[in-house]
Amino acid sequence: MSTSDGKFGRYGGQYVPEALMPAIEELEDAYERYVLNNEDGFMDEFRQRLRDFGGRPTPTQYAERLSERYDRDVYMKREDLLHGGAHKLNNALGQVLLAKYMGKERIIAETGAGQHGTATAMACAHLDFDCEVYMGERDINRQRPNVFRMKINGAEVNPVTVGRGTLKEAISETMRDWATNVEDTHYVIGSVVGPHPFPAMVRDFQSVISEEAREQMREQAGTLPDSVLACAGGGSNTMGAFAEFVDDDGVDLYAVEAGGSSLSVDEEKGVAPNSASLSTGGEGVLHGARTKLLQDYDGQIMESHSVSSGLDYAGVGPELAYLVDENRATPVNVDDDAALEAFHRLSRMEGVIPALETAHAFAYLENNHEDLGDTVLVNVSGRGDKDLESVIEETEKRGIENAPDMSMFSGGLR
Amino acid sequence: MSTSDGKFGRYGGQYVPEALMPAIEELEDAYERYVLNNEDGFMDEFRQRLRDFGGRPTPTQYAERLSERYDRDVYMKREDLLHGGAHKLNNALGQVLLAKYMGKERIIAETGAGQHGTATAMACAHLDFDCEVYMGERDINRQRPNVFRMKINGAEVNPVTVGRGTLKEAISETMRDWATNVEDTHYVIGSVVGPHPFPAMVRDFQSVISEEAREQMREQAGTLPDSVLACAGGGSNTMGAFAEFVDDDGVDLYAVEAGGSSLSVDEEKGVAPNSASLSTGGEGVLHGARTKLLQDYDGQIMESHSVSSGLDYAGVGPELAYLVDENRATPVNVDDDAALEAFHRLSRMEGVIPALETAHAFAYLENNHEDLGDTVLVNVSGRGDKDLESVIEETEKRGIENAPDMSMFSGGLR
Amino acid sequence: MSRIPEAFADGPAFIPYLAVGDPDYESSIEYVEALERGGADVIELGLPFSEPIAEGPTIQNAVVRALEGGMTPTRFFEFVEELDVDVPLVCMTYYNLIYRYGGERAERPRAFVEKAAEVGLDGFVVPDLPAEEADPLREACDEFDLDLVFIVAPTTEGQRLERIMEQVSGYVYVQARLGVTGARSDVSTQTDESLGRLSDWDVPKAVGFGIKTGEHAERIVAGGADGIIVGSALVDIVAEGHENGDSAEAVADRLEQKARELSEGAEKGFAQRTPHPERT
Amino acid sequence: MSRIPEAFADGPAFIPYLAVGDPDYESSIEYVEALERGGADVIELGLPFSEPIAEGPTIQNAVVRALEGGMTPTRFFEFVEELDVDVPLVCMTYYNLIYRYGGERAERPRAFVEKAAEVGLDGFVVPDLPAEEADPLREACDEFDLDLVFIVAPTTEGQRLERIMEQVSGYVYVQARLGVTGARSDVSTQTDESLGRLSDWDVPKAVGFGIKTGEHAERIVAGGADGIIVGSALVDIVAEGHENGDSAEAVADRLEQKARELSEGAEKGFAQRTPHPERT
Ligand SMILES: Cc1ncc(COP(=O)(O)O)c(C=O)c1O
Ligand SMILES: Cc1ncc(COP(=O)(O)O)c(C=O)c1O
Repeated sequence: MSTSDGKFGRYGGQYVPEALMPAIEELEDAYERYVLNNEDGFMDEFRQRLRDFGGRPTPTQYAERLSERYDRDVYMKREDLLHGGAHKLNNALGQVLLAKYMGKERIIAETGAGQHGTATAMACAHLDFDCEVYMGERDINRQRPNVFRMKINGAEVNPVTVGRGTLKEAISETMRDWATNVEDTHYVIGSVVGPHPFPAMVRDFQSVISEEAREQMREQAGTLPDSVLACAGGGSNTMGAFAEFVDDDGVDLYAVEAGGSSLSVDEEKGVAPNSASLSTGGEGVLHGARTKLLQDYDGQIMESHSVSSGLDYAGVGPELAYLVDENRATPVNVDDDAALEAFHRLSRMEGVIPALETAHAFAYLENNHEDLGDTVLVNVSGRGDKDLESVIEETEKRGIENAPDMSMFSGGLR
Repeated sequence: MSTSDGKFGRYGGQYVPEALMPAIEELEDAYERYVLNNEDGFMDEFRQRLRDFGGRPTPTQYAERLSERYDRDVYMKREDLLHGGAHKLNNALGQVLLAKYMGKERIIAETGAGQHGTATAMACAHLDFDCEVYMGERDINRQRPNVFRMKINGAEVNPVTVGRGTLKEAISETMRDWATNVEDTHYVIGSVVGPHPFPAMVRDFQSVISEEAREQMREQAGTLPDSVLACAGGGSNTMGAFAEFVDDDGVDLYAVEAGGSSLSVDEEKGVAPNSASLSTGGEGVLHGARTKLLQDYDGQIMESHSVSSGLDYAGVGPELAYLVDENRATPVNVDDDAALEAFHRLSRMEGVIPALETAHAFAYLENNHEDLGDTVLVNVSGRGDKDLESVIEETEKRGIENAPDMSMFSGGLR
Repeated sequence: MSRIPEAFADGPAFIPYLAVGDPDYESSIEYVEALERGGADVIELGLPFSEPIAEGPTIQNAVVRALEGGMTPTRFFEFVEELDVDVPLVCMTYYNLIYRYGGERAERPRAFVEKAAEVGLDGFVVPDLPAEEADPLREACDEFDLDLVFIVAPTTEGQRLERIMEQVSGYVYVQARLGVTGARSDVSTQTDESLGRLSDWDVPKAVGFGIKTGEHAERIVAGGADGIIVGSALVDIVAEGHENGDSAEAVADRLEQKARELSEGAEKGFAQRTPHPERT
Repeated sequence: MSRIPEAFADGPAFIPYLAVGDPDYESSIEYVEALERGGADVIELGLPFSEPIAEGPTIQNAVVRALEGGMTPTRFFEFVEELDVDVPLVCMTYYNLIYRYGGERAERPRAFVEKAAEVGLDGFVVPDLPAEEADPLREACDEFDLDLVFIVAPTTEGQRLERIMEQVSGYVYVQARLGVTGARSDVSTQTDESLGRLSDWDVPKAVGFGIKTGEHAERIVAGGADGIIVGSALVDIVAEGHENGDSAEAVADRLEQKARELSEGAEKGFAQRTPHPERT
């Protein structure tokens, strides 16, 4: 998908305050020179750092017990093994390195689950940058270990108290900081969202996932997968997992969204008890791009909900919205309970504790494996260590049946 | 070092109850056939699973900022990127796979920090084994997230209440279980300790660390390191990091032990405020092997102490004791405070949050870099996510100076 | 038909901003009317959007109050119709509300502009709509003869300036400093530079972001601005009144007073200009 | 010079075990002496080691009590010297205490054996010392004419049996079932098998692990055992007395009674053997 005009069909664009436009243009220029044209060997350095610092390539693993369970070959792309514990570092490292090439001095970022924040903080420590991370106050309380990791890596964590205090508010706040300090600061956005060139650039940094996986599938399975599953919040692991397969017509692409507790919405309160913007959202403009959004009739953005903070966002990357409109990708969703069950299933059966975000992809596999062909590739976008507290609380609250006895932990890990 | 007789010089041997001897002999036989002679392609399968499930090879990373700080080339072998977050999986996966080849049905293991327990639980989920892990009650309370991870992976965690409730007691208790259920059960010991063939076998499983690192150093640095540093509790990451360098005379090997709060001991109470058995211990017999031990005049085993649970053990692998006696490896140690400082330094400067165990190796680097030659390789045995609670508590208690402001976390992560 | 040009015709324009519906519909009517009494030449009416990415905390909080008070685009248009003021009115909002207006089957963004013209609005400021993305809105504005105000930031230069110049009408909103909206106790030196860059534009230049006192207003107009835009300093008064439980009248009085201070400041600044520019 | 062979000379040997120093030095003396009164033919004296890997909870706790009571190898030898009993005494402990005795400059493990001989011990059982590692201790025992008892487990077979046969003296400790020490309410069927495998050994076979009552003792001796070893069932009495704060005398009485029950059980079992083996 060429993006020279910053558009993916009707989606994308650059809807930002004028103060940011010059920075965005500067970034566009840097993106073209360094990322697209490997000027000064940027991409070589990026790939090398991904390898040495990040631990790439990550394996594509044949999931023996799931394959048996579903009577088809299931492969897992193990982004949980990336440094920091999620695919997020692919992007964070790319952008922080780009900021270095651009001569910026300061990095800011927003974070929801804290995974992008920790990835950015790690990349900043690695490349010796000052780093400030905006995080909703509510998320700070839901994801304390990640907050602590950011601080340990030397980042400042700025609590955002407006609104419900989640990712949406954190992005808005980071844009405000950027608008104020645009001259020396780069905003490392955490997913394939925001104004052009972010969606294209983040996709390019993340597409190493499918680049490797495609090659690994050829080698290990001797074939491309019939379908690729990835959870979708903003959609960066999703686009990363899809990118190199988009031209392979035989490969079905499934973006698994958070169905939350229900797909319905409460217009009155402006609350959607899900984060399924691809499945249920309408076209609109948010955080710099035209895309699919959870919004009310008037266009006010809804508060989204998901048991996994990382999917808890009312928007989605414009390119994904485009691929869905073009019928190239299929938006699906699973609810909170199914995700929790999948969390326990994968942990128990494969010895891989997934992030709750990731668990959504496996929940879809559980419920729909019969439609997915002989060979399925699931992107394990991250590990679940960050979610242990939530899992304890939510498993108990919901009476998830396939969970182990966790009574010694009721009340939390301490 | 050949180990056909189960001895490393004066160390090693098989000091176990008679009931276990047949199992040990059976294991010796399996070790020779499968591990040493790759019968039925055992080692091939092991290497493949290490790659696909474990994420090997792990990178050897040039540490830019530490290199600058110490004015020499510092490389880090990134075992923290292995699945589960520490080198422990190399061994756990090897042993659980071996148990499968041996036709065993049940796995037991001991764990201190919980890293070996989680690695074993993961390997057991992966290979569909029942798994019970013995863990001292005190360690259970110090390492709750790891306890939870084991449960999530389907393992039973059996609290050990005898004595001080740490690793020493957990090993004793696991040996008792093994003596009771020896016929269908394999005991996956967590370090290069215990009766032959464990020390040799665990070393062989772990030596993939130095095998890769040696090759990576040749490729990336164009030279072998002048010195290799690894922390030493039981010594499995240590032997893993040393093994392939032992024959390279120009490479100095440093085993960094936990100096705890002091190297002195309290004979009266039977307590050593450290875990520096190589540096200060005497020869003796514990948990199946002759080795260096922290013991009182009479030979009673001391309670060891370290800020890092994973180093908190009164014994050490017999082969390490031998290498020290032969002047092939140098035992050194750093105290708790230095380890905590190193924890913060590495996190801040390199964006790698190390396990507190690992931090000991970096603390030694900080204090003694001038003696370590032009090129230093440090084994990053694990990541520090498991230690966040301890770090909060201990950093505050000790007033560690290079720590970030963590006041929002005083009282812990929740 | 936009009445904005008139506002700049004789002397500097004082352009206050309030979030409509803050803290409630009725009070908000009184407040806007008070601004006119205080000397407003144009009034910017904020239609609250849930993600006001260009606003500082003061206006963010006003937006939250207005949304909680039930403000919607439909109510906003009712509000404008009900208002009894005689100065040009500019709707300041974010693009998504303009774009979504009228539901899925409406012609977008024309439906919003049509309605705006109908209720008597004179133009728009849309902080998250740069010139590059503005064509559809520009066309609708042209159709209904409304103005489309653009913001020029201290970072806006070269080609970007030209693109804006092509699109802008009514006035150009000169952002006095980087950052988000909010009252400051100093006035940025970036303003002079910005005005300099725009000196040959034939559209009035109104300076905003951080103006708080009559003195600020005076200095900025003396420096060459054709108008001043003041938001947060006024919203602060609303917020304070709300917190203290003051009556709407008391708050309206204070707003009127503040407006007078600012508009008089502007006049004073204008008087200082040498050579005294001719009133056209 | 070991007196152990005599103990098996006429009838089955009843071999009780206690942890020395549990719960304190003085009481422990009384308890051991009570065992003799109750009919002990050999007494196993446990020298407490901090890591008793072959023991179940009962004896682990006894070891903890004894260590907390200040028991050490030195005190242990004093204890043996002070004991006023007339039966052979076997020291049961873990290898590290034997190995470390006498400090860094001592000849190991000879120093421990020398001292043991001096205070009148007759032999050793070392649960963590398999035949393969026993040469040094074996040599020292030979030098001082002490016995070295080995354990044969239900899993011990083939070559291992031979290795043990070569090393063992005094008696062979037949482990009645897999696992660790501890009193059980059943007696394992593994015992008969084990005794069968050892039938041609010319060293007495004493069965232990789990024997709790006179009835157990009877059945085991009837099944062909030359002796029974009872630990946990006796240690339980000490533990209970300690917990209840009973006087040492009362506990000693109960131990004596239990010992009598067990030794009489053994005698009964012996009487049932057909063909009645000759007393040598
Ligand atoms: C592990 C993991 N997966 C997925 C996501 C969702 O983000 P995206 O949709 O951009 O991949 C997150 C966000 O934090 C995450 O941490
Ligand atoms: C990360 C890490 N490093 C080191 C150790 C110490 O073990 P060893 O000395 O066997 O490598 C542990 C033990 O838990 C550990 O978790």
